[in-house]
Amino acid sequence: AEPQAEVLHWWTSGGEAKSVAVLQEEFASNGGTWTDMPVAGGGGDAAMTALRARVLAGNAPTAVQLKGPAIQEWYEEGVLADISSVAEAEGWADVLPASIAGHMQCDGTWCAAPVNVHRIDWIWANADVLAANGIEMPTTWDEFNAAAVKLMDAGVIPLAHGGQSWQDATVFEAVVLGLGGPEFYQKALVELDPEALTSDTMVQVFDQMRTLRGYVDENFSGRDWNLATAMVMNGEAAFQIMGDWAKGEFLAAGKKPGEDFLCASTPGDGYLYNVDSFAMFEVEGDDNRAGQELLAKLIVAPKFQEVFNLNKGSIPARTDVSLDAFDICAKISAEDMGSTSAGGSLLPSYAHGMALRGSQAGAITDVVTAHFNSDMSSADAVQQLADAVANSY
Amino acid sequence: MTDLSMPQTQTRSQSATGKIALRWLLYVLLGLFALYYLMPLFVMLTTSLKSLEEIRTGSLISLPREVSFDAWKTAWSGACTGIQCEGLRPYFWNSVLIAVPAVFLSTLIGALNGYVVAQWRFKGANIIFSLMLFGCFIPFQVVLLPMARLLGMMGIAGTIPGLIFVHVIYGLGFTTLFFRNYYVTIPAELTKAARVDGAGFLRIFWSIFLPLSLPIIVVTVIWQFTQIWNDFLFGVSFSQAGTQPVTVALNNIVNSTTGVKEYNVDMAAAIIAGLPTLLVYVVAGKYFIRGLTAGSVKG
Amino acid sequence: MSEWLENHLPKVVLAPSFIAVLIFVYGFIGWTAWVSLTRSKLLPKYEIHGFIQYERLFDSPRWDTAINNLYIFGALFIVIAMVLGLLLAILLDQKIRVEGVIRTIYLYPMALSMIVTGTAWKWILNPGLGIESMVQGWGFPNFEFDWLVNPDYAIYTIVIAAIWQSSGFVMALFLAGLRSVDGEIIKAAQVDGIPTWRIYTAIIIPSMAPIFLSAFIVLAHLAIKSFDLVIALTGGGPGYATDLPATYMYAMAFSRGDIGQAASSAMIMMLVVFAIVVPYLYSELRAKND
Amino acid sequence: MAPILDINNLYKNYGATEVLKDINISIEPGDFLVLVGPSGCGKSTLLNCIAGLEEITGGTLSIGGKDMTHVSPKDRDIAMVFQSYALYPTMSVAKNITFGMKVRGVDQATQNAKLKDVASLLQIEPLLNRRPSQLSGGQRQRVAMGRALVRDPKLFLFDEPLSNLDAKLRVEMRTEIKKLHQTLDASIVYVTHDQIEAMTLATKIVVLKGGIVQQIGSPAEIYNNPANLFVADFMGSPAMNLIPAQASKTGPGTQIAIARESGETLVLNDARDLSLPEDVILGLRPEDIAEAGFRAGDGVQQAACMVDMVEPAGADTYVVSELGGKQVTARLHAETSAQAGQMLNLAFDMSKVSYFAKETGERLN
Amino acid sequence: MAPILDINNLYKNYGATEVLKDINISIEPGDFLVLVGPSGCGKSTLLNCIAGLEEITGGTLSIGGKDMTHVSPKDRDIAMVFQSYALYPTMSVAKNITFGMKVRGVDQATQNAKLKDVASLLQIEPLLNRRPSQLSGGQRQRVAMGRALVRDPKLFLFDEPLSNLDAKLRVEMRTEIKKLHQTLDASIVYVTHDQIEAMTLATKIVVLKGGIVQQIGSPAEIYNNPANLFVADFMGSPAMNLIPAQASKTGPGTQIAIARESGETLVLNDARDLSLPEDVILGLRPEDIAEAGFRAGDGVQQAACMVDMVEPAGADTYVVSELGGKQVTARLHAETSAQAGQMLNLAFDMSKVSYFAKETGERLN
Ligand SMILES: Nc1ncnc2c1ncn2[C@@H]1O[C@H](COP(=O)(O)OP(=O)(O)OP(=O)(O)O)[C@@H](O)[C@H]1O
Ligand SMILES: Nc1ncnc2c1ncn2[C@@H]1O[C@H](COP(=O)(O)OP(=O)(O)OP(=O)(O)O)[C@@H](O)[C@H]1O
Ligand SMILES: [Mg+2]
Ligand SMILES: [Mg+2]
Repeated sequence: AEPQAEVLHWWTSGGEAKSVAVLQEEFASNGGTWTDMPVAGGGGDAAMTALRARVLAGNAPTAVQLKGPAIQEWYEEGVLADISSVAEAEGWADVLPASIAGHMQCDGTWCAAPVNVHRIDWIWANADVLAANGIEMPTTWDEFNAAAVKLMDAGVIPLAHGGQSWQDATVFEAVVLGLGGPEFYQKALVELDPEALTSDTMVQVFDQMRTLRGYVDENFSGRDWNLATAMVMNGEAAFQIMGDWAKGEFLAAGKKPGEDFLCASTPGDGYLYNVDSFAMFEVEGDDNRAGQELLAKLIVAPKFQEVFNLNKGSIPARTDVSLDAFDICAKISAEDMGSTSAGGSLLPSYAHGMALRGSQAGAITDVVTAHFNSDMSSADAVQQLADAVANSY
Repeated sequence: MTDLSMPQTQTRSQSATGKIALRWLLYVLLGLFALYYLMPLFVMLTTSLKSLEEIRTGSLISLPREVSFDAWKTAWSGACTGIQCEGLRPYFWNSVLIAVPAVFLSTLIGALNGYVVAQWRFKGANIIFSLMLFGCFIPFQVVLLPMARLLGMMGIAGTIPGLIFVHVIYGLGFTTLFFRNYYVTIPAELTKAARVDGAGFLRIFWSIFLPLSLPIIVVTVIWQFTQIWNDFLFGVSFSQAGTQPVTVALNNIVNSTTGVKEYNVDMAAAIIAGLPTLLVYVVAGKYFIRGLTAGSVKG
Repeated sequence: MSEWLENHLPKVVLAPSFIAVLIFVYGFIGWTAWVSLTRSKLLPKYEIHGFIQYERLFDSPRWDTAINNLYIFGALFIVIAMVLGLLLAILLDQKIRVEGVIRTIYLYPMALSMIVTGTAWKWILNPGLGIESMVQGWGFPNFEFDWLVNPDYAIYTIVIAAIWQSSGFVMALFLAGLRSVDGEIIKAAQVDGIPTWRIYTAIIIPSMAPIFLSAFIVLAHLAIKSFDLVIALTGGGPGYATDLPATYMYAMAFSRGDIGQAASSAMIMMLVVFAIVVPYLYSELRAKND
Repeated sequence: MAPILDINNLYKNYGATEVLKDINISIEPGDFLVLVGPSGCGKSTLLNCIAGLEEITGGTLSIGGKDMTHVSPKDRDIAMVFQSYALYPTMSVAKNITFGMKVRGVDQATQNAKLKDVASLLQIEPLLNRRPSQLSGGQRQRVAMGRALVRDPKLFLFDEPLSNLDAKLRVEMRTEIKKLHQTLDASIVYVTHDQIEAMTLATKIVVLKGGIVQQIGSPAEIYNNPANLFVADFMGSPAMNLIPAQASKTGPGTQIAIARESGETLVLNDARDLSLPEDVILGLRPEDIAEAGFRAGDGVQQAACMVDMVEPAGADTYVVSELGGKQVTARLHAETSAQAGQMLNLAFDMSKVSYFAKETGERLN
Repeated sequence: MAPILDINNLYKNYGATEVLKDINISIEPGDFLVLVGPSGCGKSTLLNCIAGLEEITGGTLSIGGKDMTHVSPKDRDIAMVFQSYALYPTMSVAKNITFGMKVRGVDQATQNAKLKDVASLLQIEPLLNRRPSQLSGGQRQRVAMGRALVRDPKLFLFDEPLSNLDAKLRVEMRTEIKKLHQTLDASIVYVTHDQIEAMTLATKIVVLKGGIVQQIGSPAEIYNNPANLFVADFMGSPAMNLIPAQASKTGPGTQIAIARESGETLVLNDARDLSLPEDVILGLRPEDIAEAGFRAGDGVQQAACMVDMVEPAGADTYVVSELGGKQVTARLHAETSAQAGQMLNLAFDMSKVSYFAKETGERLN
């Protein structure tokens, strides 16, 4: 059979597209025919819309960029294909961290192939600004607050932020992890334990969010994340809390990590990951099935993992790839991944759809963003959070 | 038609100055509105002609210091959507293949429907019309999933005929509305005269009503073309690789949340994607009013 | 047979459209109603679970905001766009020399999708980039125009952009209407000594009732479906302050995988539309009949 | 021969408004039926029903012996001129006229020939390329006529086809229509409010009032023997004088007494043997009252009357005098010397008198 | 007193079509000017120009002594009835009539009173709540009249306001308009193609042809002394007989010889002292040719003529005979015994004869 694949994804921009092209070339050199079906926008919403329509029409694409619990959700609808044969042949279980491997499995079979690991709880800073104001990279939220006040006095915007709900959620989960610790995070945002959700810690989290709101400039609403990154880059703002794709912006502007900009995990312990992956859909025809298998194999293969992640700013999902070519931030990330994986604090990001199913994650985000963009009290926010989660099933 | 401001040169005395002042006010008002309408286009156009550097540093409203068409070239044939870097060009053709037949069909059917509802009333025609009108309000998000299912069953999922079909179905409410409201103003005696002359249903439509319909055809075509050309939701849901319309490509170019945002390319792409509709407006708009001014409705 | 066809041709011509509407509109509404009673998540399921989705919907503060926004936005948008469209049409009807150019300028926004112009509007309305900073730059440092980022006012920026986009088309519709009024009647009114503005208000405008119907339907349609607009301009933010039922439903159906919830919101949305549009349609079509 | 048009018990309502009530009309091939009646009595509606353009509420209708109650207009083989012209606005005058032929598949040469004929007949040759909106009222009406005249249908329907034409053209057109009727032996239903048109064209006149047929008859019947006060009053211009009077039998004849304001009763004798109630309305046309000396004959009776008003009208002079509390008009020669305020001897042609019942208005003789 | 309407050298073109050429008309307050002329001669256009609804191409126009050439219609203080009615389609009949008053701020009571008056005058009381689309042609026309009649303007303009009414109503309306004119002393410009309307209403008639004024004068002048062949032919119904003849002087009078197909020349003597060229066209109205014995007087001359056709028309009977190669019509009494094919003695009233130049058509006497 001649391997064929129609690939639905939303990696359309510069670095991503280049890395997908790598995959496509490899696919072609292995005798496959690649049909590209990119749908950008809304963090994959548009692609998901298209996916649903196509599945219902009985016309599903062969491979789709999917991640987190959504993979299991689709599996439950009975439309995913089983790629265990590839996974077993390639020994994925040995090279992937256990928590990440868990995301790729449905009812014990392999149904998706991981591409990368993004770390979410990063804090980025402008080195010159920090130096000029005599500030170290903060390691606790109190330190961060103190630094922010200092920066405000100096006329610098402490926190660059874009007012989109997923960005609010990104900051929020970093604060939850930082203030509550990995266990609290697990309880609150993964298990959705009502006690944790209504705990005092959660009130403190919202208090901190309110404080952070004060460190953000007035025009943040609707701002794209990369514009916020640019603010850090050109010294308008000091910090940004954002996943490691922000690094791509710095690098693209010719900035050097450690010199021009600094990267560190957000205050507190733990590691929040976002794993991109491809799920294979049930399709007709040997050609297509062959395509799926080939694709799965290539995606997890070291070569692609390296090339792709160099371009994307993330780190490989498999642990056996050499990090020599990667920058310092990536190295930190990989190292932390190893350590937290062992310590049980390698946690899925809720803001990026790794921890929860869509409706629960969305319910939380609604409250977070409503709180951040109004003068809602923390107590109210906590109450609403519990209600919203309860209402989301 | 009659022009209300006809011989108003008034005896050059009392109200002459008042009239001139009024006239000035009128033009100032029209000019202000023109500014309001032009502002976004101005911003888009100037941005598309600036370099990225200038966009980052300069003011939004300022004219480009140095005009460059690179962004346009990139948008048309170089920008990457996914792994292909062919710009908007290949998708453009898809859009044409979808929009032209869909506009034609929905306009034609709408004209026939409007003609029936306005001039050949039968019992229940008004109820049917109301039902069709209400169809205008159904949110398209609602129909996505069942429609996908039906398209799959009909075997035209992901194809251009499938997209044409969807656009025609959901355009019917409007096209019927437009034609019906136009045709009710045409005196019933015209149909009567033609019937006595021996013309049948279709003949009357073809020979009497269609020639009268230029303005409303233009309105309908403008509306339908805009709706269909600019449609994203159906385009993204009911297409597959190879049948995606230009809006999906534009979306891919504009909505890339990672990497450096090339605003000038985005803007250029946006303008290019909008050019056909703009063109339709500029060209058709002329006929639209002209058809009406000919005032041919009156016998 | 051909005799029969002859006599029933009008019905035969209308039939396919009617059937299509029955299936693709009312059938789908029925489908949605059904799904809204289920616990469908990622894909539709057909097992009835009662009104749970509606309970969830009414418990959701976000939905409250969305519905309120629909009222505010819908009312302001339809009224202002109609009034403005009519006003512009009347102004343009005064034998303007460059009418063609001005008309095109007013009309073109409809040609561009909001997805496209949204970015431009976002810049223009952004306090730090657009009008506010421009006016401040002209030496009015106290000038404030921060609606876009103010949760209480953000919905009005949507109104501004929506009016920008559609009022030109409404103007064109009205201009068409103004000019199709029988000239003799206007002459009669002039001779009757009716001042120009009264000719408009008492004679021309009332005789344009079908045009108002068209304009209303077009605007209501746009109001209910202004999905692109919100996404492009505010993305529903700040927070979810500018959420509309359409964006709510989309979010539920496609980003959250909560199709049951989306279906229930769609049903409520259609009920709202029904409550507003049906009486209007009824009175409009009634008037035509007698 | 079967009647070309046969209307039985036709009813027509617009919603709750009854516009036509129990109409029964039947015309033979070659008949020229003129519909007259006051404005709004339902003439146009009746034409529309005959043409099949309005669904009828009750009754049946057949054309050429075939039941047409539910047949569509184009299969009724009729031609019609509309009161509101109903010209096709986007077509030139020439195309307006030839459209029907084109639809019926008449060949181009015939079309052109017919167009030429009709255009010259209607004097619209110079207008053939104009649009209807560029025509004057009368010109539009002529084009509308042209559209019907190029056809050769079973039945022509004309709705006031000459109302916007000047007298001269109208007379010419009238003659042409008459010719058309005679040479083609066409059957025609014609609405007019022009008395002369009605009189000169009709072979049969139908008088309608409020949707009810008042009288059907030949022009002479209608004019000379109106069936009731309405018809008497309606037909003829100036109208028939309708004078309240007292009738009493005298020998074979009848004596008629008419009260006068001046007090002196006017007594006239009708030689005919009639049986009349006491209170009657006497109907006499202005032309049957002449200046004494200009009219002689068996039934003519003279009486001196006071002239209240003199109204010269070109060819004639009308003289008005009070009789039975009514203004009675007499038609005198243009060169009469009669003057207001003067007593004048008038000659009443009693053989022409119609009598009507005072209560019901029905004709008595 | 200044003329109420003064038109000087008015020209009007539609593109290249000259519709009105060098019109000069002036009317005094209280005048009743009737415009007549063939269809398409520019009557409606002239009214439109007076009302200010059409920009004039050349010349000036003043109303009530003020130059109005460029004044907008609403400031001209005129009321107008349109040939096409032009009712406000969305308003009820009552509102159509009162709307102008309402705009001018007339108080409600007056509005109601005027509406009532006018509605009863026009017999439209039962229609007051209808929409124009629910009216018959004649009913619409009456509403259009009503709209003008409730006003009290400097000048009324009526464009064929009675053309769709039945004869009876028309006569009544005519009388009402006459009354209106007399009691209000209103100034009126009136277009009609009804000869009787023109004759009975006008104080002044303007005959137009192809946009050129042919004659202006009182009804009697126009009727009795038409300025040229066109006017002679156009005014009067049936038209004036226009017979080519040979004139020759005999003593103080004139001898007129008319060729006949039968060969025998008809010779008539006109007693008047006229100087005529040899070839003339003789004009004599049908009513000036009577049956011998019914007409006597100074200028009356008798001659036997062959009756070609007899046309009864209610009140009269027309008899047609060939004279000078023309069909000559004579108006006889209704009860004439004349029959086609028979020789009949006709009386020609030579004192009424008009003479026209054969070439130019201008009047000679
Ligand atoms: N818009 C136009 N363009 C060109 N010619 C026109 C236009 N309107 C009118 N005419 C011509 O001008 C002439 C005068 O028209 P007008 O309406 O004044 O005639 P009228 O005397 O009122 O005739 P009628 O008695 O038939 O109403 C006609 O020959 C007509 O065809
Ligand atoms: N659509 C309608 N709805 C209600 N009444 C109507 C409608 N159309 C006509 N009528 C009424 O029906 C009656 C008959 O109308 P029709 O047009 O037949 O009169 P007509 O005899 O032709 O009068 P005219 O001589 O004035 O043309 C009128 O009283 C009219 O008002
Ligand atoms: Mg009628
Ligand atoms: Mg006219």
